[in-house]
Amino acid sequence: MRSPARRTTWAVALSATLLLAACGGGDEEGQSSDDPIVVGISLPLTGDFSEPGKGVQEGYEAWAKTTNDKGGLLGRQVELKILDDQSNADRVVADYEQLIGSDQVDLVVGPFSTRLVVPSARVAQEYNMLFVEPAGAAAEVFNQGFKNLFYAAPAVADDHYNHLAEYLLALPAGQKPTTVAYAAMDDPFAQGTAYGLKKKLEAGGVKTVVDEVYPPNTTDFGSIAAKIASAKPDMVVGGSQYQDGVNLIVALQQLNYQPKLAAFSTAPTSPEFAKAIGNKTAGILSPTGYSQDAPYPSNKEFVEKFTAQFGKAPEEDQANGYTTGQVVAAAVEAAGCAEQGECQQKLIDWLHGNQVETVVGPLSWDATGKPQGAHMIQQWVGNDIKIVLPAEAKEADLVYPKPAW
Amino acid sequence: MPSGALLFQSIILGLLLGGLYALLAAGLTLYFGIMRVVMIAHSAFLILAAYLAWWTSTELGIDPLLSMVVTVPLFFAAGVLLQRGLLSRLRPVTLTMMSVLITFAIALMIEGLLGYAFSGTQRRIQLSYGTASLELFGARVAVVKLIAFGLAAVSLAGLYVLMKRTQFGWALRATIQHRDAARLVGIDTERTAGFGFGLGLATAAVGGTALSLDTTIYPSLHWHWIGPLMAIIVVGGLGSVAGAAAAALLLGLAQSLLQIPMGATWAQTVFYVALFATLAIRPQGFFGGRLAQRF
Amino acid sequence: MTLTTHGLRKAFGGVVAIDGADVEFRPGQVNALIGPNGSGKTTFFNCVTGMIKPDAGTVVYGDRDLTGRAPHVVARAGVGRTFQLCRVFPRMTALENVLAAVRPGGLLLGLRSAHRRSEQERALSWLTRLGIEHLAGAEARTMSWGQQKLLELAGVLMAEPATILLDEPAGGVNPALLDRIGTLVRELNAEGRTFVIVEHNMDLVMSISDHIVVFDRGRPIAAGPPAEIRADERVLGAYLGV
Amino acid sequence: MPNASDATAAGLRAPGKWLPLGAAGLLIVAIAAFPSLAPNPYILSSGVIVLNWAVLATSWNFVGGFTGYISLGHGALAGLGGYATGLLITKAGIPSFVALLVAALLVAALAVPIGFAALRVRGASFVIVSIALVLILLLVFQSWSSVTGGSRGLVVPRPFPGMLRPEHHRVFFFLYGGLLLLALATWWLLDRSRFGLGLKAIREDEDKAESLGTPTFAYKLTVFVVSAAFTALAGGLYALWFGDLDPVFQFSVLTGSYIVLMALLGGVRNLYGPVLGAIVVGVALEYFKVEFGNSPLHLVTTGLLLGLVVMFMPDGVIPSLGGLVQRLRKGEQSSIREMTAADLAEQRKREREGASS
Repeated sequence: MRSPARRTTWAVALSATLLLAACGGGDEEGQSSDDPIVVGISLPLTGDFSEPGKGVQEGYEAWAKTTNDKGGLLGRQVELKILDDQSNADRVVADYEQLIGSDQVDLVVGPFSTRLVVPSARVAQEYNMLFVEPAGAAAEVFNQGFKNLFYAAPAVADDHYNHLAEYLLALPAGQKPTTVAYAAMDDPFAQGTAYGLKKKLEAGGVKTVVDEVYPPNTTDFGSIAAKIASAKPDMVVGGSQYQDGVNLIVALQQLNYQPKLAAFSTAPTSPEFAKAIGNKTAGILSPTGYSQDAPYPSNKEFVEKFTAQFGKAPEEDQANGYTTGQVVAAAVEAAGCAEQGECQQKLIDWLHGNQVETVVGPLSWDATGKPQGAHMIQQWVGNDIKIVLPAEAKEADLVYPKPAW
Repeated sequence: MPSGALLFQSIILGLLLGGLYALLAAGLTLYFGIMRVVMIAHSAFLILAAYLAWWTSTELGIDPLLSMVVTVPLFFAAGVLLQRGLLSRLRPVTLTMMSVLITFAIALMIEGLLGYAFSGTQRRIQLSYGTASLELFGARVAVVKLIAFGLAAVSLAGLYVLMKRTQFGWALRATIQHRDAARLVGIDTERTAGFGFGLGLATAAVGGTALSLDTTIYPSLHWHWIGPLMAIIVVGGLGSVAGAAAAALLLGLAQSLLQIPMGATWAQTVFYVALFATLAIRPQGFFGGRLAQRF
Repeated sequence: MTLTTHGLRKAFGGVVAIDGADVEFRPGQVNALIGPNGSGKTTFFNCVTGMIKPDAGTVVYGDRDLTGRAPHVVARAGVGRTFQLCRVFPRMTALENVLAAVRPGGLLLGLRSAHRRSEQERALSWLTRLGIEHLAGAEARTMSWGQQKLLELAGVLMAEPATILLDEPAGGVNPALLDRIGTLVRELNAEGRTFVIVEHNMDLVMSISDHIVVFDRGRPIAAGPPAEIRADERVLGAYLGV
Repeated sequence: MPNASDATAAGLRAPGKWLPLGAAGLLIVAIAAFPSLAPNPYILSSGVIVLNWAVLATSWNFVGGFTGYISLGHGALAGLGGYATGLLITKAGIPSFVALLVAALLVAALAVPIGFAALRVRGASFVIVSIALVLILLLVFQSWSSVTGGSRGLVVPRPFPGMLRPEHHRVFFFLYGGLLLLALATWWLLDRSRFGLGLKAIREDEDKAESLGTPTFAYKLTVFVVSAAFTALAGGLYALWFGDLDPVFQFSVLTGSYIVLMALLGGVRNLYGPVLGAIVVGVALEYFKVEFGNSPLHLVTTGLLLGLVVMFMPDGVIPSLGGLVQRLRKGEQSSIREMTAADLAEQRKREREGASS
């Protein structure tokens, strides 16, 4: 009776130590100037955010290739180490833990989706690492007290619709929309865009008649659409990612609701959008932080190289990834170092005090890492989506009221 | 106070949804009646069927409804196989508990394989008639929702006729009501149970196709279906097909109406509130089921 | 303490298993409950012990109304029972099977060791009395059918019930064991325990019981001492299906 | 009549009184030594995750092991513990570790009505309720965003502000170690008590236990509450360690299924079974993530393993190995006849039929 149980106990004790010790370890590497600079990234390659996650990945890869083609950073080649976090917060933390603690990468850059940025930025902070990220656009990212975080895009979510709000509030009283319905995904980014606009329009006296928030996994939009359609607002605003925006538009169209203006974040700029809603896109608005035609110096090179590498033009997600790379590269060149330890603080300090030229324009940050800017507004005109705001960048005039969809 | 039109619209939507719930709950009730098995994988098969319909539509370019020609017989066979190959081999004493785990494991595997094959991205069938709708006394009813409801109604009616009018249905009902007695009068209860499982899974094939017409699908979606379905069969009284159908329509309607004041997410909780209330107040269910007490 | 039922009724769907049964068992005696298959004897047992809730009627033990009370309440009131297909805890040792019948009495007392010396000795003495003490450390599932029947009885006795309901004690046991069970029941009865026995083996019933109740179609049709029952035409009719 | 004491001595002694203590000693040594042996902070953080699983699986085993009721919803209880801890800190301003204890008490109190609904009926309904618990809590915590933070999640303040990550891991590794020992000690105490014997009787045959006078409902409810409290402690500790709570991951059916897989694999009737299962499955999960990255095939593997364990090894690894060793040694007891309950019922029926004809 005694020995089997005792053996079990030994097994428990030993496997605890041995198995754990066996599955990592022995990754100590000496630093030398010939070694590549390893950049650790965790991205959602599967799960809820896999589509945008893959877009960001392409952006990072394009940046690494462009940089290496030009001789690398500080004369060292750039190597990406990308892990999949399954769009899962537990995983994203374990990933960065592994990248920093076990793989000893030299730099880390951010994952996709606001929900994953906060936990991963904390890991970086507690290891004293610089953390530039392409996707943490919501307000709460910047009030966590992170000192190592920088958002590599022109504007945070709440400011995406700034140009549209200005335009609408400047309309004469007779034309100005009087009632608006908002439907937003319960996601810091998506909701941030819709609520940013809501706040500005309400302050301008435009009445909110429907305000719906739905969880990310909602699939049936029939009842939300019914509520909106029966309230007959002049304008409908969707704080959407991709599929939820499509579903909501289809549900609204099933009810034959015709607003004077319809604005949805993210979804309408996707290449598959028109096909997904049966080409009934007429007049739909969307904010965007990136345009292939933008006149910034590095953008031309980016579009060219990206198209050559992937056989298609870059979209916003790809641009975000690329921008992140550009920001980190600028800091590394300026500080003259790229490894864990004291170097990281030099990189952070430099970014706090300087401006970086990127494919989305010059970027600079406040103390919390928040960029200072706004998004452009695009509208579906015919079979194409065109920039309509701000006036100095427009490719077409904003059509209001919009044609029936 | 919501407007009359919105109320009417919600009632229509609720009934259409309830129809689909009723069909799926009928399948779950069959399994429970036959073997006292709570089939967690039922809604995973539902999503599988929806994916197959989506694949048919996207890759083969034919109408998703045609996928049923393959999925219904396929699922029937899978059901027979599942019952004969796995569930009937479990020890009777622990059958109820262990069958839950087995079917749970199957659900995980289906979810994982779907994720592997089609990725976790949300998918939706693009139909030429996807945004078409009919006008009905001021309410708009989407054509795809009507088709889905029609499928559910026809299958339920078919199931009813099968159970009441055919030799097989008679054997099935006898097996459900008293297995030993059924065996005594010469019914091959093992075979009947297998076919009953096949029939249950076939409802998932029809339901999945109906579902795919009008909603987005993703691999882990089945958890959002199994909860309400389990609540429905408990409220309806475990093992009572008619009770399940009544509970399905009622709860579907309640969900749709509650969405007006409470919003989509809170409205879903109606199922779980009903489930807990049923178990705390009247474990045998509200619609005459008589099996729940001991399980 | 007298065990009585009044107007007890239980139906399953359309089938009435017990139909207004008024029964009184004699305290301090060996009572037997007999009747053809399907006459409702086991359902009657289940209603009395709280395993099934009756649709109507009352179950009274002494001055306590036990109608519809939970089985453990009935057990603690002093009514123990065995099951038709004898039921033991298969993966527990024989000793643990018997110890499981000890009442914990409150949560703090419940945390005391299950293997306290005094109770262990009492449990062992019951096993000894039933002649299976050599199996005390063996898991119940490894024991033979007859040994399991004795073990089940030991468990019931451990709880010290004043009234013991036995559901077919002779079912599936060999003649030698049958004799032993008969003797045991008489001995235990002599020590003051009341017995109610459902049994098909008429030899056993006639040899050990003092009072017999005959069931047919869910209600008693006759009651009395063995000699009287043996002579009763209604009983014969019930068994022959006349 | 032979003298009873000799023959039964082996079975009478509460099996191996000193063994659990010796094993606990080894476990303590292992826990104490591990942080200094871990080659880097990542391994240490994996160790914290594995210990978290071990506590969860052991807590689950209060219900699963004693009563045989299989709960797939313990992930939700852990999530509740985590959220309660986080909300008490952020909304009520209670110090971190006080909040942890209060949260565990709150979850235990909430377990009473949950258990009341779930345990009134047998088996299947219990599992249904346990799954429903996960799904309903997911809905509530997603929707009630004014309090819970909704899908945006909840950020739990660090209990040791300014502490660097490796040190933080070390502290929590020891905290989890302590909690694990506490849970094991409680399980061991119950295992040898009258209360535990009553619970095991419920697992073996609930009707029979009740007919012997065991108040089965009260027993089940009590042990469910105890289990919920330990699970909530593990969940709360996780919240303090991890810092970010998201309803989708806190209230995930997958958490519950991993717990069940670990406990069943290790063996639910053994004190150290769930710990062993947690180490095997937990380490495997981390290992496969490092070696092969993440993919939906994790789900397939988990499902497959769970199915295999249920079909072929429902008693877990420890009893299977123990049985093997015993068979090889042909020890004192001669008749370790493996016989399933089904065989037994069949045999009984045959004997009965033989007797009555």
